[in-house]
Amino acid sequence: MSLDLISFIVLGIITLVSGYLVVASANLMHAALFLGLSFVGVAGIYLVLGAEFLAAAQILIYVGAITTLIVFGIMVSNLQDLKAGGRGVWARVVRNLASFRRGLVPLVAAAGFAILMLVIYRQSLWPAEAPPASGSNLATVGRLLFTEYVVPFEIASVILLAAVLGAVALSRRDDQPPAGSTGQAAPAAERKEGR
Amino acid sequence: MADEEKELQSQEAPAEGSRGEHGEKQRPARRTRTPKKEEAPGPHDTLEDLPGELARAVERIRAGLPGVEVRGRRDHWLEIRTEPSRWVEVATFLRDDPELRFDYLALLTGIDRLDDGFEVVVHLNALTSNLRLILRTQVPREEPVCPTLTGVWPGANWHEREAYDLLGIRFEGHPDLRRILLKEDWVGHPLRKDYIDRRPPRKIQVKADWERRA
Amino acid sequence: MQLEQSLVQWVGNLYAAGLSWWTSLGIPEWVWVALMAVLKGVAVLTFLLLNVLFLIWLERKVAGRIQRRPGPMHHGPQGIFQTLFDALKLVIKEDIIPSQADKWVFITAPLVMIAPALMIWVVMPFGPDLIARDLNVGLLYVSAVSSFSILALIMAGWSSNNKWSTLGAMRSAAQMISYEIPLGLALVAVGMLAGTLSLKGIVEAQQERTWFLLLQPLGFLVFIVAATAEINRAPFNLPEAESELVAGFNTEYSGFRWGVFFVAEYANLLFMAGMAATLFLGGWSGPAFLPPFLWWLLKTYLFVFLIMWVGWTLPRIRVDQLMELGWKFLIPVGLANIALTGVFVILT
Amino acid sequence: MATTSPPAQAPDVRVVPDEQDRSSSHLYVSMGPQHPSTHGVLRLKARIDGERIVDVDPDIGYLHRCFEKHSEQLTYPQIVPYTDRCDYLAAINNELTFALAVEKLLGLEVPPRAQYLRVITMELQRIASHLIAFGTFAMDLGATTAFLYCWRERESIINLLEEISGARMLFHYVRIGGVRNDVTDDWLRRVRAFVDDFISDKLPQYHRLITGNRLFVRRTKGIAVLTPEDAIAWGASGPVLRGSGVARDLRKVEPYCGIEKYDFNVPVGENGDVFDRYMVRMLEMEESAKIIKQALEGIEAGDVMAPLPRRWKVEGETYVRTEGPKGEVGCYLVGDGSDKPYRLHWRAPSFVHLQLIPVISKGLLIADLVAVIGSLDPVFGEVDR
Repeated sequence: MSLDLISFIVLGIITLVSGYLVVASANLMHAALFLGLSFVGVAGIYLVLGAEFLAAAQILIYVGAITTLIVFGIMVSNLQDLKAGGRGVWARVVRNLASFRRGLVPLVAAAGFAILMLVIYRQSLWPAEAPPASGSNLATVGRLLFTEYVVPFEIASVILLAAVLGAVALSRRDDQPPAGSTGQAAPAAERKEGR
Repeated sequence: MADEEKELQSQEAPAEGSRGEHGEKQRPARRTRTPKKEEAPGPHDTLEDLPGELARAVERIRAGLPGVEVRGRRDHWLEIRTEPSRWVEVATFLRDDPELRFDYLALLTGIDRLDDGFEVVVHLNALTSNLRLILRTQVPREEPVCPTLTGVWPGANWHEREAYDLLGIRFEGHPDLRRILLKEDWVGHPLRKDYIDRRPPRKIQVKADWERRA
Repeated sequence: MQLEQSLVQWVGNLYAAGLSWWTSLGIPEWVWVALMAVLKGVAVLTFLLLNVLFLIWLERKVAGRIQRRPGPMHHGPQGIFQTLFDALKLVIKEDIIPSQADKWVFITAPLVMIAPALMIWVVMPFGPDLIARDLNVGLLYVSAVSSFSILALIMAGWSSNNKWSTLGAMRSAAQMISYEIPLGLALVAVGMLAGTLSLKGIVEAQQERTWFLLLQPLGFLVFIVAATAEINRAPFNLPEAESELVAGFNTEYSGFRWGVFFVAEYANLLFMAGMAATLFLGGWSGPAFLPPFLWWLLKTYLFVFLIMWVGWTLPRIRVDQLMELGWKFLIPVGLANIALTGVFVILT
Repeated sequence: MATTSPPAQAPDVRVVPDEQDRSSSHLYVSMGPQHPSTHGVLRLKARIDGERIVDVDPDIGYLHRCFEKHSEQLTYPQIVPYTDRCDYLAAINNELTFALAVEKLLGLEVPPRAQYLRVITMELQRIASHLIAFGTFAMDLGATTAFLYCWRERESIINLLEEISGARMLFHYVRIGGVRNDVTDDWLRRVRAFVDDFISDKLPQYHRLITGNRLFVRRTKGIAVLTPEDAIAWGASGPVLRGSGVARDLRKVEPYCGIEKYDFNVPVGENGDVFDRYMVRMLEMEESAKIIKQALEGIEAGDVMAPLPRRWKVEGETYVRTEGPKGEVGCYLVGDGSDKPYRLHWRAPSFVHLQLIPVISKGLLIADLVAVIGSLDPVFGEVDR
């Protein structure tokens, strides 16, 4: 039992549980936040494995950018049943388990994914033990990115650029948008019934 | 407008039912020496020898608006008295006539003249020539309806809302005739001389708009 | 210098001695390591919170002087204990969670805000040996951890179920995403010049050459503007623009939870000032008549004062102008700076 | 001066519904009545798209104190302090308007020294009011420091006025028939010193701090443009009207208190935007200081109160207006021969100006809306009365 192992187990549990909750949460906002937590857990595992660069990049990109964008997107879209979930974590878990749509599906998905991973792991061609990272892996990554993998890197950049432009084009609204398409959020929309 | 009428009726005859304490009884006001019409302008009597500018304006108005009373006062305000039916016509003429151009509405308000009904008073200004004019009309107490001037001077909007709120003069054709100073469910019009607030002091209830509507 | 080094040495000896004693007890080594990590964290935390207490007082004094008033004067000489009592008041205030709020997100948001604000100090070099952990991806770590606070602000704003909070959260998300990029660009240029991303390495590189402020004037400009925006200081304090959005994302927060946001804000201010000192003014390095740590503190407070000064003088920028400044000025300048730095690095 | 007629049909003033319209992509916010920058208890019901304003509907009345109804129960001298509470930031100007109205109906002649004192206090009050307008405006834009600088000068004015009236805000100094107290030569000297210092030192400070600031200029230039045609049609007055380029100052048009003898300019704006309204106020402070200087030179010895009638018999009606700091302060007074007014109507410039918010703020951002409110400088004492 070493610190690394304990850290790994704790982080793994965090990652898995929050990963399950991403799918199980009835509240989209919570799902997105759990997704962020799951990313943090993964970053922590990277850190434990000594891949500091990967961990920092993971947080920077997945937590700092992607989760934020998802949350932002949820916030600015007009989702009526954002808060369809009930109160209490356990109430929700029980309800999720009881409900086929919300309980079983994520379980089945998780189980399927686990089986898939297991199969891949068992039949993998690469060594299961990665060689220890040596020196500044930042320099290695940078060198590889600009020599060996420069073409995929550039292609990825172009695709991302296209995606950004596409997102801008799609989110552009006409003066009279169709009802409830891409409107403002108003979390206070729920207030009317609430009070 | 149906609600308005109900509201007015409830003022005339106090409702005995649930809202009895909100209703109002007609009662002569404590001090009601109504200024008579002829003495209303007070010390500022009609000026016979008007300064040239005013005399020209009076002539112009007499020519353009046959049948309206127009006179010049000693304090250099012109004064027009007209019927509610000609209200908008007179106002439009005053604004559009190229020599008069009363383009600035300084004030619109109402006065409760008790038996003579409500008087609507408008103070106008011509910014180019600095002519000043008071435009008045009288509407009956039983049915205080007056055409709106918002189409002539948009600035009349809130003045008319205030007159409606506090005196209960309804301005027909007003785009947005709601109470402005008092809250929406207030009963009665406090600036009327016969207004008595008979509600006992009560706790202030804060309610959201939609709750009040429901 | 001597004193500090011997102090560090002494602590190191103590650590080694403690470890051997600990293992002799038969308890696994990792418990000791974890315990020591916690101790380290507590030390940094104490230092940080003391500084934050002082900073809040300083802010009020600076604002007061700029506005020709004395600022807090009761509670101790020059009102120095004012913040302490303020903090006390915040703690004993009623803790309000709006009934329509998303309770758990509402509670978690201050934690998500304060945790990175403290975590980020891990890589800050206070002196040649005074650094919690010298990561070789220090700069990357900084920009990664600081991006957490966006999430915290959005969580706070959204979960409050208040329109002003939501507007504040949306503003902050847009603002911080926009300003993270120029901030990153400025950091990249510094990293290129130093040849390392480790903050300690950067300071050492400056000792070899000269302060990067002189080599990187453009980068410094971009950094200081973007950093001011990143920590929501005036004139970029749009997420909590009190005259527009009441209090922005923290409208519904009160008492201790609000205090946590407040502390995090000042911790971030101190950190950004410390970063500016480390990256552009040579960090702890300086003539030997002062210990390195004090040099760091001095330079940091110089930048703290600068940011406060600017904040209390300028009107607030408007949200669209903010975006324009970020995207149309800072990012192109940052990119140009990187290109220039590249040329410079190749030439020298 | 522009004299184009506005369209003949009723203007499009749409009511913003209170309820959230689920099918719409707009957000409804209620700004105020308790909001840091609504200058009192203004509530704006706004429909916004992102941060852009689609519609806004001002909702007032949270400070209604039945001033007009109340006045009908009070004798004329008793009403004077209540007029203070209309525009409480410019109490002197209100008292003056009411006093002038009653004096006109009574036919009272005010002694010349009182006239001078009225001009001095009135213009001091105008400076004080503009200082607050400027300070709060700057604070709404996030420049908190200017606010406290303004407070410093306002404090000097208040101290001066406190000395002669005993009050610090609602002065009750101008009375029917004159002013309350005579002043000493020393007081006049100190007014002089304040004005000199204000012109030479303090006002340039403000300009250096705010007017030349690029952030400030970018936030105010070209925002919420009020055309001269609209300004006239909506009954704007004071700095709002002059900011739109219409040079109408009641001190020039309908002089009172002998103000026609003074030499001063009427600053006007060019574009009618927020910046111009701000600039007009700043320049007006200078002109006010000029007027005060001339009054201090011309002031003569004598009584400060006209003999008042033993029995008040106010008859007839009059509409008297003065140029307040906010605009045309009008008092419409109907007397029935007794010692209490039959009807008193207060024409409050802020009340009229608030109508403009929906007109000029469509399509702006929330941050601009704050600037618009600041540039109109409403005071809720007189809006709600």
